[in-house]
Amino acid sequence: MTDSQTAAPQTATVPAPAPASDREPLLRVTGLTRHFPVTKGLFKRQVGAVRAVDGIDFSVNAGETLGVVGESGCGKSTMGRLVTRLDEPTGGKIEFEGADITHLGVGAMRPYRRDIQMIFQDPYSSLNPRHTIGTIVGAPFRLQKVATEHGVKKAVQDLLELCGLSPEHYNRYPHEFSGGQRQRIGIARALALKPKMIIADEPVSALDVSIQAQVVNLLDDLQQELGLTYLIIAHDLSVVRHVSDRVAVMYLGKVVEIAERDSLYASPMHPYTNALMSAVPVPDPRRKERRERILLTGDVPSPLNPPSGCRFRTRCWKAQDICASQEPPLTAAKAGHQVACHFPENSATE
Amino acid sequence: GGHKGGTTGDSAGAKGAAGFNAAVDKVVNASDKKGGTLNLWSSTDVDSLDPGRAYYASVWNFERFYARTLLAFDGKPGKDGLKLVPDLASAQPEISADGKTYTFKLKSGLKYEDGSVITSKDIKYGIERVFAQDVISGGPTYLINELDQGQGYKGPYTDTDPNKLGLKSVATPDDSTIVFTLAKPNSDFPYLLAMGSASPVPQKLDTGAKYGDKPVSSGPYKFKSVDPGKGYELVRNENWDPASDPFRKALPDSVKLTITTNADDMDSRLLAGTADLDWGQTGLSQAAQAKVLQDKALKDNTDDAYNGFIRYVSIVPKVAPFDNIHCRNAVLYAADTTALQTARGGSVAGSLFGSMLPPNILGSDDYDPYGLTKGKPNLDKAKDELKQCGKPDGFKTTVAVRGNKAKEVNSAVALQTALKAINIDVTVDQYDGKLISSVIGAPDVVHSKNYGLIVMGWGADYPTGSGYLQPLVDGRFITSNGNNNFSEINDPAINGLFDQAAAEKDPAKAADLYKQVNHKVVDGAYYLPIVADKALNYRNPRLTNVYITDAFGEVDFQALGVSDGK
Amino acid sequence: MTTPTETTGPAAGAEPEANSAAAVAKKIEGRSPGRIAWDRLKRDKVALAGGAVVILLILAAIFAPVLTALFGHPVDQPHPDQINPDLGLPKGSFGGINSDFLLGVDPTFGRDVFSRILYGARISLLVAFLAATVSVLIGVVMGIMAGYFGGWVDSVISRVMDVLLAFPQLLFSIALVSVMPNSLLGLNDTGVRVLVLVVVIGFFGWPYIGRIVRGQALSLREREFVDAARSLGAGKAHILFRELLPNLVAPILVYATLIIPTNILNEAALSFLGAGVRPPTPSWGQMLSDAVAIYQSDPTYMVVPGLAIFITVLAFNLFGDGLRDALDPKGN
Amino acid sequence: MLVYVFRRLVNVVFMLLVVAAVTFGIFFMVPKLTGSDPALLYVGKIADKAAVEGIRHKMGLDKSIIEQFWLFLKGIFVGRDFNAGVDVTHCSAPCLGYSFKTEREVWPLLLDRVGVDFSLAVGASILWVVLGTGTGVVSALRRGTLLDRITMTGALAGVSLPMYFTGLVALAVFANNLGWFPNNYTDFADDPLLWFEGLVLPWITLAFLFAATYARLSRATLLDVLGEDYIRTARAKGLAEPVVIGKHAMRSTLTPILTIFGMDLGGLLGGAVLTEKTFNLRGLGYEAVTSIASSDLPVIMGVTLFAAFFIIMANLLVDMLYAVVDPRVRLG
Amino acid sequence: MSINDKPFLSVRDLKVHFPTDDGLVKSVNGLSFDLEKGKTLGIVGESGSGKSVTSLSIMGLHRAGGKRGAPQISGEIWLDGEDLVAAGPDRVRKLRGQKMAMIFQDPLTAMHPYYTVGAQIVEGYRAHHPGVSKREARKRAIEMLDRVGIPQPDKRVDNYPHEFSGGMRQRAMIAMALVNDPSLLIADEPTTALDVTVQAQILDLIRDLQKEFGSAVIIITHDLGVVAELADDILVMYGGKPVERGPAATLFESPEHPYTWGLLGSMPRLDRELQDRLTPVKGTPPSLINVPSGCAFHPRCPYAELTGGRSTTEVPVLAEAAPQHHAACHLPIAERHRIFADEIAPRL
Ligand SMILES: Nc1ncnc2c1ncn2[C@@H]1O[C@H](COP(=O)(O)OP(=O)(O)OP(=O)(O)O)[C@@H](O)[C@H]1O
Ligand SMILES: Nc1ncnc2c1ncn2[C@@H]1O[C@H](COP(=O)(O)OP(=O)(O)OP(=O)(O)O)[C@@H](O)[C@H]1O
Ligand SMILES: [Mg+2]
Ligand SMILES: [Mg+2]
Repeated sequence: MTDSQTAAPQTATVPAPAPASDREPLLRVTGLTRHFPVTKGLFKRQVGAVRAVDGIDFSVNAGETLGVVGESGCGKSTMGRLVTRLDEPTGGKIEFEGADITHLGVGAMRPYRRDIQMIFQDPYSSLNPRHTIGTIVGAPFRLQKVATEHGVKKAVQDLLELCGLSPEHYNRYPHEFSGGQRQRIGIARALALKPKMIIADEPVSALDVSIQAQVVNLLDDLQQELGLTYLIIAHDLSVVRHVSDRVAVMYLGKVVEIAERDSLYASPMHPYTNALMSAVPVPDPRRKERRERILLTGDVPSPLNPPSGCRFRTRCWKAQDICASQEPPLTAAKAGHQVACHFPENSATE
Repeated sequence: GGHKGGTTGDSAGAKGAAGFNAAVDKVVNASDKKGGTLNLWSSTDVDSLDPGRAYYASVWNFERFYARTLLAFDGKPGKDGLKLVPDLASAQPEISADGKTYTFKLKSGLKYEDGSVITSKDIKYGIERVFAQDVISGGPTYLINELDQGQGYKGPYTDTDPNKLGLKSVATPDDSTIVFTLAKPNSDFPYLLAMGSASPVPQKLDTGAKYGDKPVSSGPYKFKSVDPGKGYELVRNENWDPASDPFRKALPDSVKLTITTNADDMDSRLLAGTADLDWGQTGLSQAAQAKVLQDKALKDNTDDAYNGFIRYVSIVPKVAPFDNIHCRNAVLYAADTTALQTARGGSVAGSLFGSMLPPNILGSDDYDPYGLTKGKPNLDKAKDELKQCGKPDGFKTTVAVRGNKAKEVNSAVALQTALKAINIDVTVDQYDGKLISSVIGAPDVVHSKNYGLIVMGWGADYPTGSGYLQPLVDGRFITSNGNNNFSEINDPAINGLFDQAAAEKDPAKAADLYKQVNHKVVDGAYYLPIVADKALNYRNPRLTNVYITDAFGEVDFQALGVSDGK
Repeated sequence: MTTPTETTGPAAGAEPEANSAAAVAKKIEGRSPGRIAWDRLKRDKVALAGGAVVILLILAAIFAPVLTALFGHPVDQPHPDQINPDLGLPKGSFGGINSDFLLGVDPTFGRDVFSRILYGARISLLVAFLAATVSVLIGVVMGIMAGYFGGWVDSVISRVMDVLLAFPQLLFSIALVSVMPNSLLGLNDTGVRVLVLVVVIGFFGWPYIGRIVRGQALSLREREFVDAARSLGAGKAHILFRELLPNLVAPILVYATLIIPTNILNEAALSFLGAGVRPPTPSWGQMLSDAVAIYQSDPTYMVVPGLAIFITVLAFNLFGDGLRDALDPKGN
Repeated sequence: MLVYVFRRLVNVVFMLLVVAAVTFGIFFMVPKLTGSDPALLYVGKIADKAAVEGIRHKMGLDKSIIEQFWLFLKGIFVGRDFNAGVDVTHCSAPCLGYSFKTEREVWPLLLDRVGVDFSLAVGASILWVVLGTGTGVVSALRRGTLLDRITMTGALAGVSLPMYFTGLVALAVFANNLGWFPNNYTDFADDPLLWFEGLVLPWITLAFLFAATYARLSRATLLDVLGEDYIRTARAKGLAEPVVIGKHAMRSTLTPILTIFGMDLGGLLGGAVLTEKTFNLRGLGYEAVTSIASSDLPVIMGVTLFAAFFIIMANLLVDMLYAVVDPRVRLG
Repeated sequence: MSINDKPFLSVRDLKVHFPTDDGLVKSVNGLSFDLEKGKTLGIVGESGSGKSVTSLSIMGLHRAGGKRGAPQISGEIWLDGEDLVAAGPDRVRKLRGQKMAMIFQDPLTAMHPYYTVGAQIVEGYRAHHPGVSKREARKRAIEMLDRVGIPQPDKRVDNYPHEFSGGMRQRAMIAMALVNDPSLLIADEPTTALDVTVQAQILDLIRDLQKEFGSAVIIITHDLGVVAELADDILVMYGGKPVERGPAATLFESPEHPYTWGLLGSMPRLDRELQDRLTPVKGTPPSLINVPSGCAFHPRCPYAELTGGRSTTEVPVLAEAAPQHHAACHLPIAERHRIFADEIAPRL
């Protein structure tokens, strides 16, 4: 399906200043964009672009967990794929440990792949059904030609144990495992090369509640044990709160708010963050009457033709004229709390 | 190559009732009753209705309805049909003493279907067309050989002569006289003038390559419709004068030739009486044949006549080890002629035959030094010959055969099987049947492909010994393509005999010379004759005046009538 | 989007099925996907019967010389004594079937039909298998490239497939076969014919499998395990042949078994139209084609090769259908 | 939509060009490669050098292949003259070539022949669509019953039988033995009743083959569709079962069938070689086979292009119909 | 639930078993509950616990008996005084869409792609109102679309499902379900495929509509948050069986069954202090072919030993633990309350 609307003229985006930080972050992303061209006709004329990721900046420090939340289609996965270089950015810059990896080719990227690993959303499609667990978890060693002390098999079995699986599973096929177990296999694979950073795109959203917790705990434990840095993408605000040190909120290809976890959950500044939080159903029947909820109207606009100025203005109850004409930059409203809004809430300046 | 001709019978012109082979030498149901429609059917289309371009015997036979020639085969059964009678010509030609000049006078009052007069210039023009082989291709080219005489004439279409009559060897002093001047005497020349390619064509109505779509009639019938691939209809030509015609009866009011793709359907129509005759005269299909042979009443309506073809295997002396006559002899002795005959469809489809001059041609006899008509191989003799050839353990060779002719492929396979008995290992190579002239007709190709054996068949284009044999055995007829002398026989003695015969005016004496040629060829072991071809054809009992003429080896179409007037 | 090999259900109900599968797996140690399919196939008696016939046929073709020596006569040996010389038809009813000639003799020559059917099977099966190999090889490589790389590679390959599918195949094949020389690359006439048949049938067959593989590859490349491999630094070759190909084995296998009967029919059709191997080398289509002229007087000669084709094709189809059901439980 | 149609038509022209170029290349190059000379095919027995040259010139064979191809293409639009001195053979637009073998223009010849294929294809396709999808649907609805098993076995047999064999048996039994039908074709214009009678057997034979495929396909598709969520929704709305099946399920079932129907029909219109040969029908296929046998290149070329045109147009039509049936498909 | 009257919907000992190649799948194995008009029942449970099968059984949407893939259904389903299990398929069909209606999880696949949204609503309306003209039915469809909050309903009525956004599709599904004013509405995971913001909209809509129509609603989900928003009563299913049933408030306040504890413990919650660690349920859900003996939950239950082996041998029955609050657990009530108070509540 293509959207027949044509793209509106682009408005210049004002890049947010990089977050103040004394040490060099492990990962730094500046002005990252990814536009998917929409083509038409015999000659594949480009008639527009899906602005999946449209100029975002953030950084992740070693040892911390950055959570990314946002509604479906806001560009979270695309951002994740860009950072892991599974996709080619249209613009911006990705630095890992100070090195620019934005446009590295397959070969040049290979060494970095040891340090940046991924955990995938769907435990069913992320494991090749035709490979045994041994092959799957051993693949990183073979692909990266990493020597193992006691052979690949031993290494794989150690990894399986680390992730709470039985080493006997070595010769089994993925279809013999439950979703939670499969997710553990995926995690074992990601850990094989002792990466510095792990990017997880919705690592638990496909799992049952009872299993979700097992995996969340495992991720926690591993971080503790191995000193990992996480970039965790999720749409479930409660899960993100649970796992993250800092949280970024995305809307239509932009980061609208990024802050320390507690600051964000205690006093969200962007109206969108606010609405998002209030929409989360709470398992407490008594609260349902008391709670005043911010009900957003309508759907997320098309990324093919995002609204001018502030992208959220079409659904924002606080929107004023300026919101349509001027895009609010991501600015630090208070320490460790940046927001891109002309009229932020819970703000001292208001 | 060639058309067909021939039969066994010796009685002439006798009238007879229906019966098996009744039409072979007698007229079945003689009658003068006019009217009705003659329904001819065919499972193959005509090659061309343009008399200059046709080469099918059946078309030559059919042309007698609409294309008259200076001389024509008489309308008589059997051998009597071989005689040439004046048709457009008022009399037999005047031949000069040196045998090189033929002068014809035309009958008066001859007209085309449009009423215009047929002149000697039209005949010349018709002959000239054949010279334009790039336009009028496909027909016999004997006249070019005889009449070009080094002029390099390229036909009327590129002729610079204002009247387009630039061929020098033919003169038309007036509209009713035509004079042919030959380079050397040729007693067969009249036969060439009896071919459709020597029929008159009115220059203003000539449409070149497309003339076959509407040939202008000079005969008793003219075309009402021409629908290639479907059918053709002839109706009476009112401008034809029966008085001017020596033999044509023109009985039916119209003649329809229907082309079907369905040979079975045609056969069942024949047997059911809704079709009159197989125009192709190639014989009933195997299924119908079985049915007819087992039913006396049906069989009485059939003829199994020679059609003038001999089926044979050429043995090529230019390809080792056939350069040694003993190796050739070995093949002849080892051949299982019964198996070969069966491969062609059994006794109905042909008789075993020992030599290379078909029975309908003067000079033919029962010469059979290798005992081929006995029907059994003589393996001892064959092995002995092999030894004399110095190949006691046999050898390898290749037989070339047209891939699209099932009977020929079967023959090759039968030969292959038979020769295995004396350790001759034969590879059957099927070439594309369309490419005769550039494969087996090209001696270079034959040599390079090591074709020691070539399966073919031949029928005379005109019924004389030279008409049949000369292309096959005269060394001077060897060409670099389109060659028919596959064995590349170039024996001065044989060549000389042909020249002698050409100069000989007495047909009987000429026939004796051809007999000698035939024997020489057989003795040289250049050919393994398989059968003298026959075809079992059905005739509708309602047909009148049915007889087979040796001129074409077919029922003479123009004589036919229908008894019920329908 | 699913691959036929996976045992998972639709996304929402996926978990329980995997669990039951896991539960089953606990009883039967480490069943590979292939093993599971085999277990399923074993239960399909009809498919097994088809498979058995296929194996028998292959054995019969391989051991044709032995079998003809035991129960028949040399394949090219004529038996004029079995033929009515006037008609060229087998003596006796039913195409001359008797205790000596189990399936009768052919008209004209009186060759043993039993032997000729067996030798015909050799040509049929050889052409069918080789052509299937050609189709599968080209189809898989093209399909997988089109599907995985997408973009202009896909456009070009897809367009080529479109054009090929738009060709009147049969006509084209006959025409092509008819212009081929008799010997080529040191092959004899039969060899050349077989080669040409294989190339022509195989070449026109590949777009079908190409499309299937392309579709599969297209959906497979969206699977996260491909990204997983890439995120480990895998190159294109690794992804194509190590990650994607194993997942394509099932559809390829099924398609290969189902294209073989099609090829047999194609070979027979070409032979029927006179573009197959040439006599005296026997082939089923050629026998049928010969039979056309005389089917009214010798119906047996038509029925025998007709049934041979039918049984062979049916057996392959039965087996192929069963294989598909076994490999893709949702297919049925 | 209009833009789409235009684009597709451009595409059609492109595809036809490719098909033409390939056919042209092969048939005009192969004789050269194999060392045979097409001009030789048109002269008499003994080829006079000059005459061969003349023919070569007239047919344009002395020009480069590119130029020949260009002349061929031009001929399609503006007609073409073949010159040999004074003798000019004109072939009027659309000139698909000129057969020197039969001295006929190819285009009228094809138009003449296509009637047979049209009669054959239309009649047979009506039969097979009704029969095939009908039994397929019934089988799917009665899935697992004896009826289902019998029809599906029948269908499998149907796809496994070579049609020329079925055709021959049908001819032997119904035309020759029982005499119910004639075994020849009559033009509709000549006698509609005979036309119909003559086509009954070919229709049934052809339809049987296709119906088998359609039955299998429609059964499988319907079973798939019945598993769709929206069918459950339709039931949940309390619609009567006939409405659920007849309206909701059938519409989705028929769409994929439409696709292969287009392909099949297109293929048949361009010549049903085997049917025509079996039943002795003079259609395009027969014409092609005979012209192949006589190396009548222009006719082969013409039939191939003509047939490709039908296939491609049928596909275009199907795609457009698809867009009408399925609102999700957007043209443009 | 009123005691005097027969409840509007009453399910009694429902069993739904699927015979398959691998064995008998006991998807629902002895389920009973009641539901009054105007009330909402939430059914929660892990994937595969039999929630959807239950709802399809009520709607009579399983394959008819005898056919392949058809389940064996036993027990009783009383809807407004009529036993649906015993009733003929024709009767059930008449009730379907009229008296009871259903909303499915994925509205895109649940709507026919080839028909307009309007046509699909009209069809459902006319199926049960045979006399109604097309024009009137269309008016009704527009009215329904308007009711569920679709802007410009008179235009949107002619759109195809794929032209709607996810939230709108679900609204249209709801409009389709409610077009005949059904007294029972079953919503099977109506918001799982949606974003939180849209989910909130839909939940609001369902709640408003229920108030308006006063129908009985069953909402099926695995999200405890969602049931808490909507349900009056909650039923927790595990392995095809109910393990706990009670009013929403009590169930969340003092859950009785260790499985429910597990569910609550494994959810991170926005409304509470941040826990250090979640307390997941160990192990994996049970196979429905080889259901663990005794209490199906025992292999995963941390307190199984406390039952003195009963949990492995004896199937626990749903017993009243508090007024209207039932649980199927071998642990003595007091023990359960102690464990909950000591070990579970602090971690939530
Ligand atoms: N390959 C692609 N080509 C074109 N558009 C794309 C492509 N991949 C993603 N998009 C579009 O980019 C936007 C962002 O997609 P993305 O998958 O990053 O969203 P997301 O935030 O991960 O959503 P979800 O929560 O649904 O996973 C969407 O509108 C999507 O349709
Ligand atoms: N037609 C069927 N044949 C066999 N087993 C079935 C069938 N339908 C459902 N099942 C099984 O019944 C069990 C319960 O399925 P159900 O769909 O009710 O689960 P659920 O609780 O709705 O799960 P989810 O949350 O994933 O929707 C599952 O194990 C499923 O595999
Ligand atoms: Mg995503
Ligand atoms: Mg469910």
